[in-house]
Amino acid sequence: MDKVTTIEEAAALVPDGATVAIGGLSMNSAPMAMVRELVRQAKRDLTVVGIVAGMPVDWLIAGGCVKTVVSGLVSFEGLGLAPNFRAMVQAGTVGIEEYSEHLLICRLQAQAYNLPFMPTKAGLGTDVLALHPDTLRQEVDPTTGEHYVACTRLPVDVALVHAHAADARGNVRVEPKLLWMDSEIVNAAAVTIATVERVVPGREFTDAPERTTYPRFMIHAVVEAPYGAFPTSLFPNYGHRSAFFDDYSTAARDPQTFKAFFAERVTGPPTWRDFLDANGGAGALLDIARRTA
Amino acid sequence: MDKVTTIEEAAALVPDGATVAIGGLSMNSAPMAMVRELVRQAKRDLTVVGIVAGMPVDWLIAGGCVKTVVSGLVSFEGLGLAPNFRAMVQAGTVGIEEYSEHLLICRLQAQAYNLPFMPTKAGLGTDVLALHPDTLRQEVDPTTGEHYVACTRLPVDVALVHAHAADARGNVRVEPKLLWMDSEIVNAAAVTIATVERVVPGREFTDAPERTTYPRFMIHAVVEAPYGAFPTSLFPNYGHRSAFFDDYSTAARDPQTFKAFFAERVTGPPTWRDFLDANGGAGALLDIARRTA
Amino acid sequence: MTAPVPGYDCTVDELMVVTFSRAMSNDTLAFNGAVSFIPVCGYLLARRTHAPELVWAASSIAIDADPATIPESTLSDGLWGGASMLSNSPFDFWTYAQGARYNTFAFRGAQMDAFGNVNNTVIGPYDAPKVRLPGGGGMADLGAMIPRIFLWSSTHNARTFVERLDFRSGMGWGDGGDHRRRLGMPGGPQLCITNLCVFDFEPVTKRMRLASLHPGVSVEDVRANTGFEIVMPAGEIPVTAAPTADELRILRTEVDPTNARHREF
Amino acid sequence: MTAPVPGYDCTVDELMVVTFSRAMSNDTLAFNGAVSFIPVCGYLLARRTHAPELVWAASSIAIDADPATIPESTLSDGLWGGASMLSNSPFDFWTYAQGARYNTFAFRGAQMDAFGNVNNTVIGPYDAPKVRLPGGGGMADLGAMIPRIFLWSSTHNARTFVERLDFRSGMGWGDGGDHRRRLGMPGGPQLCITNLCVFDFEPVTKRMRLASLHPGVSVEDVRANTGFEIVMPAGEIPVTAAPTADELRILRTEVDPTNARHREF
Repeated sequence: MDKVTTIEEAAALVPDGATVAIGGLSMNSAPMAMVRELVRQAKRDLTVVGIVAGMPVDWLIAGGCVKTVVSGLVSFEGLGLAPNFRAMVQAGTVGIEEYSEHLLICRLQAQAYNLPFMPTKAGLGTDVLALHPDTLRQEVDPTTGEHYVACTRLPVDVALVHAHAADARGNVRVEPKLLWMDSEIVNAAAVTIATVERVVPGREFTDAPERTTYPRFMIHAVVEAPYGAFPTSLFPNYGHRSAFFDDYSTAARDPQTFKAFFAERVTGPPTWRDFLDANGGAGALLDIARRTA
Repeated sequence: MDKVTTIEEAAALVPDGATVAIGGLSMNSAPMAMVRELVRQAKRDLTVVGIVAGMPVDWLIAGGCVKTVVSGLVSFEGLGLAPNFRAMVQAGTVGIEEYSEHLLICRLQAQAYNLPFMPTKAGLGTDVLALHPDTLRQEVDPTTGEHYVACTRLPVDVALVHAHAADARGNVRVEPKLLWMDSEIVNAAAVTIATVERVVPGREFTDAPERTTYPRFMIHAVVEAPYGAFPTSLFPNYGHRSAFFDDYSTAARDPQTFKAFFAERVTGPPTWRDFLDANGGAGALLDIARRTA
Repeated sequence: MTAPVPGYDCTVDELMVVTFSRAMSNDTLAFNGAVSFIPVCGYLLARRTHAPELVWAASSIAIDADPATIPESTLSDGLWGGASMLSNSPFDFWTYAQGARYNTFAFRGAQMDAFGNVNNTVIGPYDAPKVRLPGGGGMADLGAMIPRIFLWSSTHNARTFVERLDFRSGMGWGDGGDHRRRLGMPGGPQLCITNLCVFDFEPVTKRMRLASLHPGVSVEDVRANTGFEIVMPAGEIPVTAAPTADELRILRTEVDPTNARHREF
Repeated sequence: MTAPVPGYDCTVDELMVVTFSRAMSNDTLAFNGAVSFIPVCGYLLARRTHAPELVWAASSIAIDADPATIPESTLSDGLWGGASMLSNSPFDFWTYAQGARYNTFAFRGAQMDAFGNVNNTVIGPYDAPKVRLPGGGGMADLGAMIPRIFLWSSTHNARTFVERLDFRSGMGWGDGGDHRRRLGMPGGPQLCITNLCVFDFEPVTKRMRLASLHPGVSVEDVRANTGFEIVMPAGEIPVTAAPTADELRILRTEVDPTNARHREF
């Protein structure tokens, strides 16, 4: 069964109103090519799960795709706040369900492990718990008297991840190994779409099976998207593109300027190649290239 | 801080009466050189945790070291039952706390994660739960009505694992990757002793840091023991030694024969090199060698 | 050696493997534990015949393995050749098992009861055993987690198939009826394939029901070798279908040319 | 640029890094999150001076990293050079964090209160925010799990140091007293290092207590820039100790030659 498809067809697997979980962490390894395509297809009313997110959430909000963000943190780190996230949440246009990283992980694990809840000590004593009376329960262990938080299931309709390589059957490899928490969303999702730097022959997987990250039965569609994490990084291949973050944040100071920027630099270019050319082209790719680890 | 030591000094870290967890699974990756040394040092009253175990548990029982076995399964698979385990449990000389694999994993995780319990659906409906009213609680989730088992902490004094390489600081690598459940016992243990095929310069770790399995702060002593899993296997380096299992099981049919066999083939040889020579020498090592993966 | 099947051009181990194989499909996601030669041969045969998309994780580790031969241990890395992923136990395997991403598992026990529950722990009282067995291993876990459970036995007799287990190591249909559903478990045992016959499970009571008899075996043979009362189906009891020449050739020459499956007999 | 410290041959960022560094020891096992230049410089400096055995996981990923320079993101792989292990987040990191194998973490908040609790979620009401901040990230997790918590701030003023947080994103000493112990949490905040002074925590109430004043800063300066009442120690309040020439040389030439730490000011 050949799972390789176009980015357009893969994005069509995401219905309006779906709960979509986004891989990567902060400035790293986000599935930006696929996120761009969701914006281009004008998805609506998405619930977006991003454990520690930034640019992908901001694009989806700018594109009008988002009903609610479920996250521990949305920012551009030292490069600033995520401007559309900030503005739309402040305006009440987009909802935010703030969890912490580990509370979200535990909810995803409860879903993945088919358990009514996963326990953790995360969140005790904070104001996060009171936000979620329906999904987080503070409890006391009857034997030891210890406090813990029972985190209920978080079902995910579609997980989007970006990785280094896949074969046609859907085996996926993150090289040199999985570092961020993408496996937590893949394991909790009904469907996972993987964009990859390269589609490779199955032989590359059978030759080094210990390096396979996700087996084919966890992956439902594969799309080849070189530099598909741009402007976030993909260790060890390339770093994040600071200039894009700066230009984006600068444009976002004025709504009209941002609208033009977003059309020209993000949604307008017809293909992912065109997108890369609109954002610095070959020179940008050379600038962010890393010596391989 | 140099953590490399002799097998004698490392074994001295295990006090009589300790709870000792043994790595590997069934016929694979067991820390046999270290187990042999515990027998040679005549440890007594150990509680031995082996999730899915065989020969190492049988050696410790034959050596009179064991008070109680905590395990999901002890056997030689198709090569027979573990004879001393079977005989001593039937005689009431050695206690057996039977859990299942996942119930044990969850107890180890509760310890590792500092939680009063970990939930699982394992064990529901079986007779295993009734054996452990103090450590396993069958409960019903108040929201969903789902049944689950709350597995309480299992503190481990010392974990023994065998791996491929370590540096002097205690970084340890399992090559090409960790396959069995050794990380569960390492994470639950106060002290971990790693025997390794080779002690290597730290540069081998900094050159490929993605391949490190246990960081130095999880490892308390390192002992070089080539073929240290013999007669169990170490993927991908060598397979298990069937002839040893057969000779062992045959000798065990008669107590006097076994006593002589155990002295001559297991405990008697003064060093690990002598042990390997007493069990087939170079020829045996060539027989079990695998083409590298 | 295993017995020839009267009128069929095969032995009983081969009939068992083929019968097991035919119960698999393209949406089977399976793995195996220790001493599981019949199921391992069955997965490999199904993949080479009618179910090319079937997923099998050799030893629960090596996904899509395609070993040249089957070694003496079904937990051995000798089974892992050609795999496209070496998953690991602590994270990969237990995630896919708990979440029922793997949907198929097969086990056998020293004792089995009418509901497909199994004992591999002890013969006699737990605290004063007549025979101490290896232990349940992952049976108590996987019996609860995996929806499609298959049982097999190469020793169909009244010591194995008992009215009452000395210890329930692994959950089949439990006490029968809706016991699994009440505990929140998916699916349950589908078939029990023995050296005499095939059982399925009566849909309401979940007791073993005679589904087919191997050639040359009578209902009385099965009754005499079974310690519990067997549910009889309405109508005639079919004979277990014969393997095709292709299935036998592939099993003998490609799947298991060294006859590792005979270790179960 | 950051301000020079009167009478010391350094700037205030350097004084903060050196003060942080000296609170570390050979048994420190630390990691860092986003925008954490002061702690990252502190770990690296401590390891190059008095605490060579200190463990630091860069970005929570790269254990024993020894980067040539510090990049513009402290979650970037640019920080990972020389590591002896690339651990991962889902298994390695959260295991070592939950089990307090890592014993040291530092965070800052847009708001901090007298008990060392922090807010990085929202200014104003949660449902109708005046300013929506990035969110607490791992603060609610690590505040509960890690025994030695360090706080820092490069903006010591009454908007940051407040009597009442708009939202408690991360747990310091909670409501004070034995609140952490009652919830089963280990340790708690140890120090808060700011651009004006150093606070420790009064042992019974767990409120911030003035531990030392940076040169040129008066008690009144600190009071005027702090929105809550500060516990005053018995006796004279010391001046924050001066960095040595060695510490400054190593910080400037080896640890952070490109002045990444200035990004916090």
